[in-house]
Amino acid sequence: MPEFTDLLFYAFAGLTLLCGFLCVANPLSRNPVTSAMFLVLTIISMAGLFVLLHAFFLAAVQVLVYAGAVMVLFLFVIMLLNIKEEERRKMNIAAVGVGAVAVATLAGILVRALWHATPLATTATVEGSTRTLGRILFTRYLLPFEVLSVLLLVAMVGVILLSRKELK
Amino acid sequence: MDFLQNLDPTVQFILFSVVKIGVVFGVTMSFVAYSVLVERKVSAWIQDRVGPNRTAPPMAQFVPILGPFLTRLGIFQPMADGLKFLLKEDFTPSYVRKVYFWIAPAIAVIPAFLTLAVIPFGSTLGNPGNKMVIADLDVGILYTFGIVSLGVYGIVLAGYAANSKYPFLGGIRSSAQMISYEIAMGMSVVSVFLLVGDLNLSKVIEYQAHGGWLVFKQPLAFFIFLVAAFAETNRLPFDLPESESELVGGYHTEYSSMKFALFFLGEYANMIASSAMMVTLFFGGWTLPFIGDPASGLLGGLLHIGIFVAKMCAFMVLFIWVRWMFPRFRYDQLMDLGWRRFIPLALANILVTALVVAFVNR
Amino acid sequence: MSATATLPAPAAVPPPPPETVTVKVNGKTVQVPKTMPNWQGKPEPTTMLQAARVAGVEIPHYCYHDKLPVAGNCRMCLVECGTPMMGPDRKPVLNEDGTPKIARSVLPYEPGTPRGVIACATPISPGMEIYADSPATHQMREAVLESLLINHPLDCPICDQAGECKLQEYSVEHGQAESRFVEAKVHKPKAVDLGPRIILDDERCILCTRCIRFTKDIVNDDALGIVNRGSYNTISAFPGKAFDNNYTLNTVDLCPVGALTSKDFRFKMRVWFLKETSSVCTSCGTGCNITVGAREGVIHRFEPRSNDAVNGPWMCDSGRLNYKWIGRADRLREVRIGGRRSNWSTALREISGKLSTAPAGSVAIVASARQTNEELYLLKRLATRLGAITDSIVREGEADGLLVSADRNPNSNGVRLTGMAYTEAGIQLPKIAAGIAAGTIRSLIVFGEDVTAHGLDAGLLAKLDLLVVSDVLPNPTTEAATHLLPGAAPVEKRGTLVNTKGRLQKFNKAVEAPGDARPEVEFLQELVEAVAGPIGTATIEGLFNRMTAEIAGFGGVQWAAVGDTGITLSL
Amino acid sequence: MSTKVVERKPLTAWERSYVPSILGGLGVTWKHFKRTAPFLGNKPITMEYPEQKWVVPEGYRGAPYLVKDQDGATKCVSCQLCEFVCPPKAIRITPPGAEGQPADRANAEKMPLEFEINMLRCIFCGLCQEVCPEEAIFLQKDYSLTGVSREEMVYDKEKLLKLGGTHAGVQKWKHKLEEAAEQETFPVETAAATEATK
Repeated sequence: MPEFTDLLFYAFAGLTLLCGFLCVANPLSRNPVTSAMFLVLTIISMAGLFVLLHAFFLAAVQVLVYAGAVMVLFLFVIMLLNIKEEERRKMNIAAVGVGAVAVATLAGILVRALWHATPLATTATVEGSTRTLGRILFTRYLLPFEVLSVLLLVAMVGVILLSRKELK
Repeated sequence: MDFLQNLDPTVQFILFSVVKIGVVFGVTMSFVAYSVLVERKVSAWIQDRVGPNRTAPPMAQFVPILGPFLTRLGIFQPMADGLKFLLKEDFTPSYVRKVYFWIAPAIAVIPAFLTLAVIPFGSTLGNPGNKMVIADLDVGILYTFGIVSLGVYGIVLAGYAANSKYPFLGGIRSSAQMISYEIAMGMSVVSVFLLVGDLNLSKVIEYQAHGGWLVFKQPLAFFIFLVAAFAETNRLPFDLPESESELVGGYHTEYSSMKFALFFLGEYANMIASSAMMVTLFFGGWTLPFIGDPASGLLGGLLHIGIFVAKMCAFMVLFIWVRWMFPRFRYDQLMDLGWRRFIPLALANILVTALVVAFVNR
Repeated sequence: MSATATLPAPAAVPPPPPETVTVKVNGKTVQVPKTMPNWQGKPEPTTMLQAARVAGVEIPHYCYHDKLPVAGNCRMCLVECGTPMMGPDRKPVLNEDGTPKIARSVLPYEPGTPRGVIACATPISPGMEIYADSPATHQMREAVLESLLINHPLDCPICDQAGECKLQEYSVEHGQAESRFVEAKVHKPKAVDLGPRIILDDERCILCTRCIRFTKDIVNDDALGIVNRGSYNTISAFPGKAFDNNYTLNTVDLCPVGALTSKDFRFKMRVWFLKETSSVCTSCGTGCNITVGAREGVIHRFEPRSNDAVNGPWMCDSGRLNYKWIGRADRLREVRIGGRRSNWSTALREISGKLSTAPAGSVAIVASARQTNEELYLLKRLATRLGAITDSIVREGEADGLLVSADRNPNSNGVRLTGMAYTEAGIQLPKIAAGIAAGTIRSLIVFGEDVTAHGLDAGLLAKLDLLVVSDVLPNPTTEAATHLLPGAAPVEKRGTLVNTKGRLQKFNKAVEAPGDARPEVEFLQELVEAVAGPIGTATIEGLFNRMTAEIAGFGGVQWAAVGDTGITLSL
Repeated sequence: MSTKVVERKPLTAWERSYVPSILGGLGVTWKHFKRTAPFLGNKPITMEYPEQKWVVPEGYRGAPYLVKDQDGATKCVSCQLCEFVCPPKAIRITPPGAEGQPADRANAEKMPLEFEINMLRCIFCGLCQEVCPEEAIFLQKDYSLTGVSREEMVYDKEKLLKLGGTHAGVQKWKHKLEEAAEQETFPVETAAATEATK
């Protein structure tokens, strides 16, 4: 049913874009909790996109890690610090200019990269199987993986160090 | 049956899926209703009381012996409870954040039911193609965790929406508690999958059917999973988000009627899902030590489902029993237990299991 | 033995006697005047009871009363005492430390037993020691109380005196905890109809004879006496003599027990529920000081409040019972405009609007000598602003030589002082009537009087454009009013009055006015301020001080200087 | 003030593992479950309230009611001490007044015109019974008072007397009257009195 998956793709993609937009620039509400909830929706829609790509593992991990853990922590912090609704502030022309340039540059790079990219086989080798993914991670991408792990470890140690008063 | 066999496989698949979803949903709902009754009865007996023994439809008194007997057993109580939830005034305080106040109960209840989708609650029914699982996902367990982790939003948003301090505190507690125990829970399961070598829950059962129940191979993992399950379902001794005596009900303080019922439903559905997960992961799912092969006939299939349900019921009773046995943990004790006991234990367990898998099972 | 002794004597404070006597009361040395005023105010040798009072010790007593002749028959005030011992050489015997040796009074035939003396009738002597707290005194009191209670029925639950009964109080304070009396009590008549306002319960009587002495010596109506002998002693009205003078209810106050009770107050309310407010009787020009007993907005009784400058401790029955109209059902409680119910703001706005535009001389004001000085002062301001012709109504009766004054208005002097009436009240009324008849007077303001009974009949009133009437009870004038403003009874407001002798006295609010009714001062102030400009004060105290500063007759008295018993103005 | 420092017993590793307390808890709950659960052959051990009524012990402080004496006369003389002493101000008595109806009992002279107890306010403290000089009000055994309106829960004199029943005690007013009649010192004049002396 190719038509059906296409439909789903557009639906998820549209949802991702809409929720992403509402997350950063919601015209109706400037409540930080609302923004966070739209971010969660964005993440879940992206997980849907992953599912359409048959990357079930990625989809599940996306939801589990980002929606299930990171965003809950965000909410936790928002609620614990009792962050009030953000005040509307005046547009700073310089900031808008810099922002526009930055977005344009990023978009240019992306378009250029996609333009020159050669499309992979649609049914990728990462299809569903976690086993394959794990194997690739621990063979071909072992070094980046380990470097990342060490980075996370360092970050963790740093956080513990910062949060412990008596260690200062 | 014939016309069913002759249908297009896709249509047949969809048909069976819809039937399975319907049946699982219905069964779960009635399970929820009656587990409330069991909870009330068991708690009554533990506390030297009688429990619900009055409610009965008018016609029950005309049935000799059986009517009064069922009435005293409280069989009709869940009906009255359900009716009450439906008919009570649905009250929305004026100061709440309306949108979140309305969607929070739904968010609380949906993940609990979604989790049930990947649980293989039986082998097959009728023909070998009809696997007794709604969605036989390869990443079943990850899916489960992903969905369960979304369950916290219901509670957090409920606490936030109520816009008053006790629910708010409940919501905050809940978010911290859920994250903490999710980590321990996830890590405890990793060792299981190291042994099984697959994330598909059907494969886990397959492994246990031949290799013996995982509870014997991974008792520590089971123990951590069990305790984390209590924490994840907000059941005593970890019911800090709602703790009546401190937070006057916590996140659902401001809720009434059907919206309250949804939280209630969510909690029990979560219990059912957790029980099902434990049965699947550690107690061999629908298998018994001497029944391991997928059923060939209708009767065998039903028997397997029966076995699964029986095991699940045992866990439900455990959930209920524990509630009336323990006092509530203090919040720092809860955090201490999660972060400083279970996570290191689970990590050690993974390490040992990995070593064993690497060197012994090779 | 004249009644005038109890009446206010303007120069009642005699110069203090130079001579003093030193006595010891409960071991405390005090200087006591050698003579003190007796019940008639004449100097007499100071008694032990008075000396103890000077020392701040109250000796319990029943029959003794400041304003009654001493009888000395109840024996409650028995105390042990001692006098300096005299040696055979007629010199005081001294102790080793040089202090005079005291000989305690003992029974002559039994020197070991202390002998009590009645403090109310025994004069003091120099160096005397009074033991009001000694064991022997206590024992004597116990014995006296036991004796008094022998035939007392102990029916406090149905006795109106309970709660303010000296027998109860002293029994608790000085009596024995338990009765030793097992014999049958002597039963005497109960609920005897002694007079039109008095009920006598002979069983409760302790025969102190206060009532007899009061009736005979104060009221000069020798109506009561004791009949029968011994245990069968009973108070009774003499045959053929009715106990119906206008002061009988004072015997109820005097009676230390519940023997004499008021028919009016009988079984109406227990006294401990009554909220007591200091007030002044407004039934006549005497202005007897009273205590209003009210519970939850209902007046239950008036009682005299002691004020030697006005009424002593007494008041007349007619004044005492003149409270029932306050709770009447037909009290005016609604503001009415043209006979229809309205509200204060509308009525006051309309009145002030009409008065502000009234030409000078077209307004007449009839005030009442029952109004307070503050109300009259406000009316006077209004009258001055409007150039109004004012008057008040005279109300005369017969004086009885005791407390009832011929002037039945409580504030005739206030009317005169504020200038609401000229030297004589009532002489302007015919002019007002003529003015209305001639059409020159278009507006009339009437406060608390029924002018139809004083020459302004309904036909005349009908000619008016504006008839503002403020009153408490309905009458033909209130019926005719275009604007009817319900006022408050004296117990429902605060204010000051000046009695016939020039005593300026204040009274307090005991209950709330019913319905929409408001104290006149309040709405008058609003009205006067709307018509004649702001006064600059909102309280009754401020109003009073402003009035006394403006009107010379009040002598600049400040509110704070008018105590609970008032102050005498030199008229 | 002396302080006693209580040493906290250090827990062993076994105790800290929660296992003994878990087993203990299981033991306790199971013991009760076994004793109560009907399918283990038990009878209910609680009282089935609406059907089975509790036997009220002596001295129980239930609702206060007015009582009559053995001649069926109102004992209350409207002394209003209970009204005064009542901490929540639940009692309200209207005294008879001077022209009020005479008391049921000769010689007692008065009885309340109206006697109301607001059972919603009443705290069943028993001070009214304690203070009553006539033994006319008693806290009786009613503990389940119900009504559908506030007005209904204000019990008036008739209701209180009806609910209160009879309390046989010393009839002091009657006794006094008899004594007086015996003494023949003064004739007791009221009609009720002559009847009582017969």
